[in-house]
Amino acid sequence: MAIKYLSGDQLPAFLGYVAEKARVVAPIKSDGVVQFQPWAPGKDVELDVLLAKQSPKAFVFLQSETYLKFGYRMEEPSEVTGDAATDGAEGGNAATEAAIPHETVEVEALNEASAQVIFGLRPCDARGFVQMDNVFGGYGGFYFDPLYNARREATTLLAVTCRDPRSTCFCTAIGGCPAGREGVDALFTQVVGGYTVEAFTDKGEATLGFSALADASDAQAGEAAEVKVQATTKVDVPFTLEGIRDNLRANFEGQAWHDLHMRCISCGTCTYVCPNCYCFNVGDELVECAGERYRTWDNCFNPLYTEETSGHNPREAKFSRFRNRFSHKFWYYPDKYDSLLCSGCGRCIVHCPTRIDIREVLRVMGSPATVAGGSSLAAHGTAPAPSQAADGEET
Amino acid sequence: MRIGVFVCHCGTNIAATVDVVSVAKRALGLKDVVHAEDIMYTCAEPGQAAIRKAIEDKKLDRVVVAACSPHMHEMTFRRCVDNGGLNPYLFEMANIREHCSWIHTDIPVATEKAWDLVKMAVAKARRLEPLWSNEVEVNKDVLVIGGGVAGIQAALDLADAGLKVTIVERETTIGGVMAKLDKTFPTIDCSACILTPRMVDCAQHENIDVMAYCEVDRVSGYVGNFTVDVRKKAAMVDWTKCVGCEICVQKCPAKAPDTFNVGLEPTKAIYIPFPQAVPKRAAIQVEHCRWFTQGKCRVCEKVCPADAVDYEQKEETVQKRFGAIVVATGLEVFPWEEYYHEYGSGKIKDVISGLQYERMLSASGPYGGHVHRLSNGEGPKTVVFIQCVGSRDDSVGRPYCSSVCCMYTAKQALLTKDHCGMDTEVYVFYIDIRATGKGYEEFVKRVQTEFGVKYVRGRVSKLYEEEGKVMVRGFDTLLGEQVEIAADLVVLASGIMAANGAKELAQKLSVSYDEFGFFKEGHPKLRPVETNTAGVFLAGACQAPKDIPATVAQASATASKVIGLLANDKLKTSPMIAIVGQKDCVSCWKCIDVCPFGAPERQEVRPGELKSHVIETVCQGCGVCVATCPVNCISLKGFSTDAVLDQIEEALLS
Amino acid sequence: MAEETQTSQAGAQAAGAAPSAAPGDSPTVGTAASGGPRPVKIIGIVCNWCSYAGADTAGVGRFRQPANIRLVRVPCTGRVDPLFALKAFEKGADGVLISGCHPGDCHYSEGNYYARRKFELLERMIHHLGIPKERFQWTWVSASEGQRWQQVVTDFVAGVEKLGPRKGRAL
Amino acid sequence: MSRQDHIREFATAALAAGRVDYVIGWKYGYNQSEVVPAFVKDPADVDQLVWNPLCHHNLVTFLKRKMPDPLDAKIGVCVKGCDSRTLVALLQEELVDKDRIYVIGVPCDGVVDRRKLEKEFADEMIHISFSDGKVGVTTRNGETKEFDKDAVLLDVCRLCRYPNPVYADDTAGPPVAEPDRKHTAPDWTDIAEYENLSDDDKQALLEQIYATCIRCFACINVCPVCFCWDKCVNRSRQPELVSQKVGPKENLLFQMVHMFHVAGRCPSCGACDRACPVEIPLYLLHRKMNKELYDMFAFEPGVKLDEKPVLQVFDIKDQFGE
Repeated sequence: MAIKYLSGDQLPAFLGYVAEKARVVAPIKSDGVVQFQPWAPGKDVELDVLLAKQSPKAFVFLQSETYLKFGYRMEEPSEVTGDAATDGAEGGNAATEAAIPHETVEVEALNEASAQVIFGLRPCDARGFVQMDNVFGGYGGFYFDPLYNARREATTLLAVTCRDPRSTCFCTAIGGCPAGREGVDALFTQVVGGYTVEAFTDKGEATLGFSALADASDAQAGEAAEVKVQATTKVDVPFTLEGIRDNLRANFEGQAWHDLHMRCISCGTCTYVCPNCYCFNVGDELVECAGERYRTWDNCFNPLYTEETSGHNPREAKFSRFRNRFSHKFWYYPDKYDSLLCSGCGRCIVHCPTRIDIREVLRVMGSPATVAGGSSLAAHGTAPAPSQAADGEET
Repeated sequence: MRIGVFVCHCGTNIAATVDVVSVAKRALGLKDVVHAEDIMYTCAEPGQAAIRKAIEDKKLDRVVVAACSPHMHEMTFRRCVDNGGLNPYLFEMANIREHCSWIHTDIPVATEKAWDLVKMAVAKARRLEPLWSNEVEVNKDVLVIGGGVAGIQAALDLADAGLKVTIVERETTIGGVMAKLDKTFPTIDCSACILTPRMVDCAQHENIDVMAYCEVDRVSGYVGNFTVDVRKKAAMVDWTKCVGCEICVQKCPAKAPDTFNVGLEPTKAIYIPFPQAVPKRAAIQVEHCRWFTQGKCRVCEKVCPADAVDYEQKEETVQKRFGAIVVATGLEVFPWEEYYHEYGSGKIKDVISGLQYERMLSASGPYGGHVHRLSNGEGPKTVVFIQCVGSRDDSVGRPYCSSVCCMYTAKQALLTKDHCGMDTEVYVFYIDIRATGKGYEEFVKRVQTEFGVKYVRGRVSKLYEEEGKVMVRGFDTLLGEQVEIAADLVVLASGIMAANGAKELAQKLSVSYDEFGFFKEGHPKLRPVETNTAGVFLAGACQAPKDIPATVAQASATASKVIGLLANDKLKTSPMIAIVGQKDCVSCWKCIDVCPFGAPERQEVRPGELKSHVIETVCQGCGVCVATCPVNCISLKGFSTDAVLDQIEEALLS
Repeated sequence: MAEETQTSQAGAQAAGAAPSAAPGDSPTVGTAASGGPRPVKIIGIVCNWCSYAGADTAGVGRFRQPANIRLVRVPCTGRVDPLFALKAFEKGADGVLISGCHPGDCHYSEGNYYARRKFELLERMIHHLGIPKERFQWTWVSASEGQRWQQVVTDFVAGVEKLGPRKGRAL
Repeated sequence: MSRQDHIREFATAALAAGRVDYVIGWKYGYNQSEVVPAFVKDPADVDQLVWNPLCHHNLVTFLKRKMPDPLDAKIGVCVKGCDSRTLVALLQEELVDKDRIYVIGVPCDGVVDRRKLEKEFADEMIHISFSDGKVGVTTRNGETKEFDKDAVLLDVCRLCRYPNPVYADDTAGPPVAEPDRKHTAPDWTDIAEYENLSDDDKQALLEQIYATCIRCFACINVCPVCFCWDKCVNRSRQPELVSQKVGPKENLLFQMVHMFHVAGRCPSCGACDRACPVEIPLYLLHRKMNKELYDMFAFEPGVKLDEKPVLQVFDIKDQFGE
């Protein structure tokens, strides 16, 4: 279809238009922190900061959601006791004769999925959804998750081209691109004075009925194309995917895992900010007769993730959890779905409390060089230490 | 899970304020509750029968009884459930009497609260698990703390029953207060004459070890297995050599206050309290001994034929193990001087306490039984007794009745006539006469009629000296007029308090005590000689003021309780103790740090891997470790964290 | 005395689970029946040897008390994890009262010494969380102090009632 | 000789002598605006080690049980003043084996708050340098700005009373001047504003703050004195003290569990604040806790080796609640 143009000052109006039919979610800055939040008129959308702290996955795959409420009903006693107090020393025996009550269970499934439009996510974020789709049922549908799919269905993704990728971005290294279309319903690209808008799907199309949307001029279209090229060239390709599965398999026992994981504190940050990670856990809570079943995000650094009832934990050692995260993204998942479980947003690098660098890990473990295993840390991913002079504090 | 709920009417005690029928009915709506009924008297046999029947018919695996306080009947129902074929610890109680029907009046409100309490109990019941108690060997030796008549009586009874007994007495001789008395009421027989033979019996009994001049420092362990540190104070005399010949006492040049004679006359720095002392051994009061204070003298050392004096002697602590402990620490006389300034605060020489008077009367006392005025040595013509000094008097913080003063005053009044002649004027100021014992009332009557002792009902407001007399100003509430008597001697019936250090001892034994320091019995009616700490028993005035017959009776009662306890070779320990889930233990050893009993230990679960482990027989089940364990891997059987949280949740649910 | 402040509640709610009454929701005690604000609900955590027995003593003495407290019995205050109180607030308690043996009288000799340090910190932290101090109290009541127990309960409940039921808030 | 040189020298010596299996220090991350924990096994690699005001990580974290690899490794570790107090806290309870560690103390005059800088730019910082009290920042697109170091220090550093390590085997260079505040009572002004809020405002604020928590466990796992590791009760399902559900209530409770478990052991090194990916101001809780503990016992965690954490012990003479 034709490329449209939306002038910058019309953006709030556009979002207002969209908000008439659906909840709008967009990156919004509060206290200096940019997070995806429900948008409301008057809230500024933050597009200068490239990535919101977390991917928008939480709006489709909720961190914590109750999806079942259940209750037990005990059968009422068949006989009602007389005024027991008068029955003398034997007491009332109110229910001794009553049939033994049995429980009946009432269940109520919850699954609200109202229409929402996520604006301002990046192509890598959108790609994350595609990879989660595989797991939650799109793929062959051998497992279909009603909660996820209902929300996914009701969600439109309006992505914005990355004008200015960060040094931690590596989408191109894994087949993505700052202007990628995968999963994107419509793509906005910042050009002088506003945005060019391209819809790739009907869902995307549906959001573009906004009156102020004009057809983009060739100049604008050209500029947009240029922006995309520029952006793409800005993204480093820090490692190669070639043979990465085999290499990971080959390096499974590699000593380098031990070296690389040392500064990992086994928290779940990387997985929770990741647009791709989809692991979850299910729990019940019951008080008296009323209970509910919920599911929450889980992650492979959580000890309970693999702990067995016996108390034995096959992944007790920190390094094995660490190894699993990367092996899963670039080996196990690919084996199953024939695609990678990473879209190169680099959030895990930026938000890791110790800045563990997935690119460094893949450089080391994804390359055949380390089959022998004895890699030394010095070789990889460390910026050269500065000269004495540069270290001003100390002179 | 199949829970049965039984809601008790307790006659009208509960049913009058709580709609027990509706509570029972609603209980059937609770999860896992398959049986609920209301019962008139659940603790009575028909009630217990109903529980056993329900366990049988409905195949209950948990039982909840909503009735009185568990302190009242938990044991009763545990036994009942046990007889019903269920593990006794699969039972939980809801207290809807003491904590509900008795403190509320509004029926709907009380019923609603009772309902909550039942729900909470059911919630806890779901978390209960069967427990089995463990058996421990019982040490059959008994420790008796205090060598007064109570301790002596208990010791002899126990020893006669074949148990090894150790008496720990902090003075240098046993005998206690009774040894200081002249005569006993109402029979006027010589106190020493009936006591000293018993003292000798103790000394000679093969099963009794008298440890005089010793104190209990530390008590650890539990019923059947107490470990006690006994500190032997330094007498500066080697008692294995001393023969009690008293030569040293005669020769000693240094004077020292005489506690045995209640400070009437000084004794020597090296002393033996009284001729019939048991053991009859000398000891030095170092703070008054010239050698220790001035660095010269050593006379006693020179004169001692047995060369027993040892100035270098140090106190030592010995550790002993016992199966049971009898506390018989007795009493202290109320220090009236500190409180009764209107009575001269002790500055008036001729105003003395009842116990001092006993020593004055005593033939073996400092005056050989010669009753006289301390001011001038003359025999008194007029003697006034004042009762309730330090008893029944809130103004000095002693609201209770010391229970013996009325009688010993009557006795002393009689003895005064006897010693000083019938013409002596004897007055007794009293509030009420309490003569409840056998033959007591008759005795008092005799004192009043035959001996003409004048009883004046009223309090004495002031004592003061005038022209060599002690002026007694009081108010006769019967005549309704002021009375003033010029007395030669005034005797105050000073009251009874718990022995010094009673509180500290109670804390060492972790038994409770009241605000006055008297030890608290297990139950005022049903467990009068037990304490709340298993294996610790009470005898005599340490529990409350009593006279000699009552004391002796209680001592024998205690002895029989101890004999009953130690008749078992093994004791069942409570299974409600802490247990470590070693799977989750992170070996931080905080539990070991905080346990008051030293129950947790480091256990090697596999080579090189240490985990915490609680020694069952040592654990008392307080749960301090549970609250301290950062990973919550220690669980307190019967009070699991889940049980507590579920109760809270249930209470807040409604 | 703030006697009988709890209004009667509508019938057997708990029989027959209303799935709507999800755990964690702040309870809606009695609103149905009374219409007015629900009576305050207070969790009391007491040690078996002193305060529970003290409450018994109060009962034996028929010392009237407000009916808002639900007692949870534990062996010793030393067994009380500060989180119990926080948990109670999380679950919607309007107040939490903890009571044990006077210092020195602990049946286990030391439990309450540890406890009082924890409770003091707990109290200060609870206020820090914006829970008014009237809603939390810890104290000592011995087995013989039935009257004191009555006083403690009455005063505490009165204090909580002044504030009324808590609205659903962070903790 | 700079502190950095001292660190490298000590590290080289310890490795060469086989005294340790590896030395934990700091090195630059993927660019020179970031410093990350460095684990040096080979003397040849000690040149990675750096020391500058970006070195915020509390490396004591990596001594916690289950952290070392191999578990019985002999470890050399660099500690700043605040870090050393967390180490002492662990040593007080024998949670770290004194004989298996070699401690390089690094006197510190303040660490910069990278987040404060970050918020000054939309673009990404790639280089940060330091010269006489100034902090120079360069962004990816070449934008440069200079800041006064004092203006961008971590808040905990402003109030620091122990800039010199309280425990170390060797010290990298001369101690820094003890601040005056060392000799006065601690300064708690950083939480004063919060403390002055009304109860309702506090609740409202907490609710807002803790709504963003994602329960990633970064705060707990990074906490050097929090040693339960896999067994943290916050994960426990039985007993389930904290619901696995995520919400303001649960999240706040989750933090309170942490607070109470480190009470008397947490010297407010601030590692949790810095680790939190969603920037929750955790100091509101742990600073308050330390304030109260100081008020109750005049106690400062992790200062004296022979002390025990205050909640692990008691004093009969304590005067609370009477």
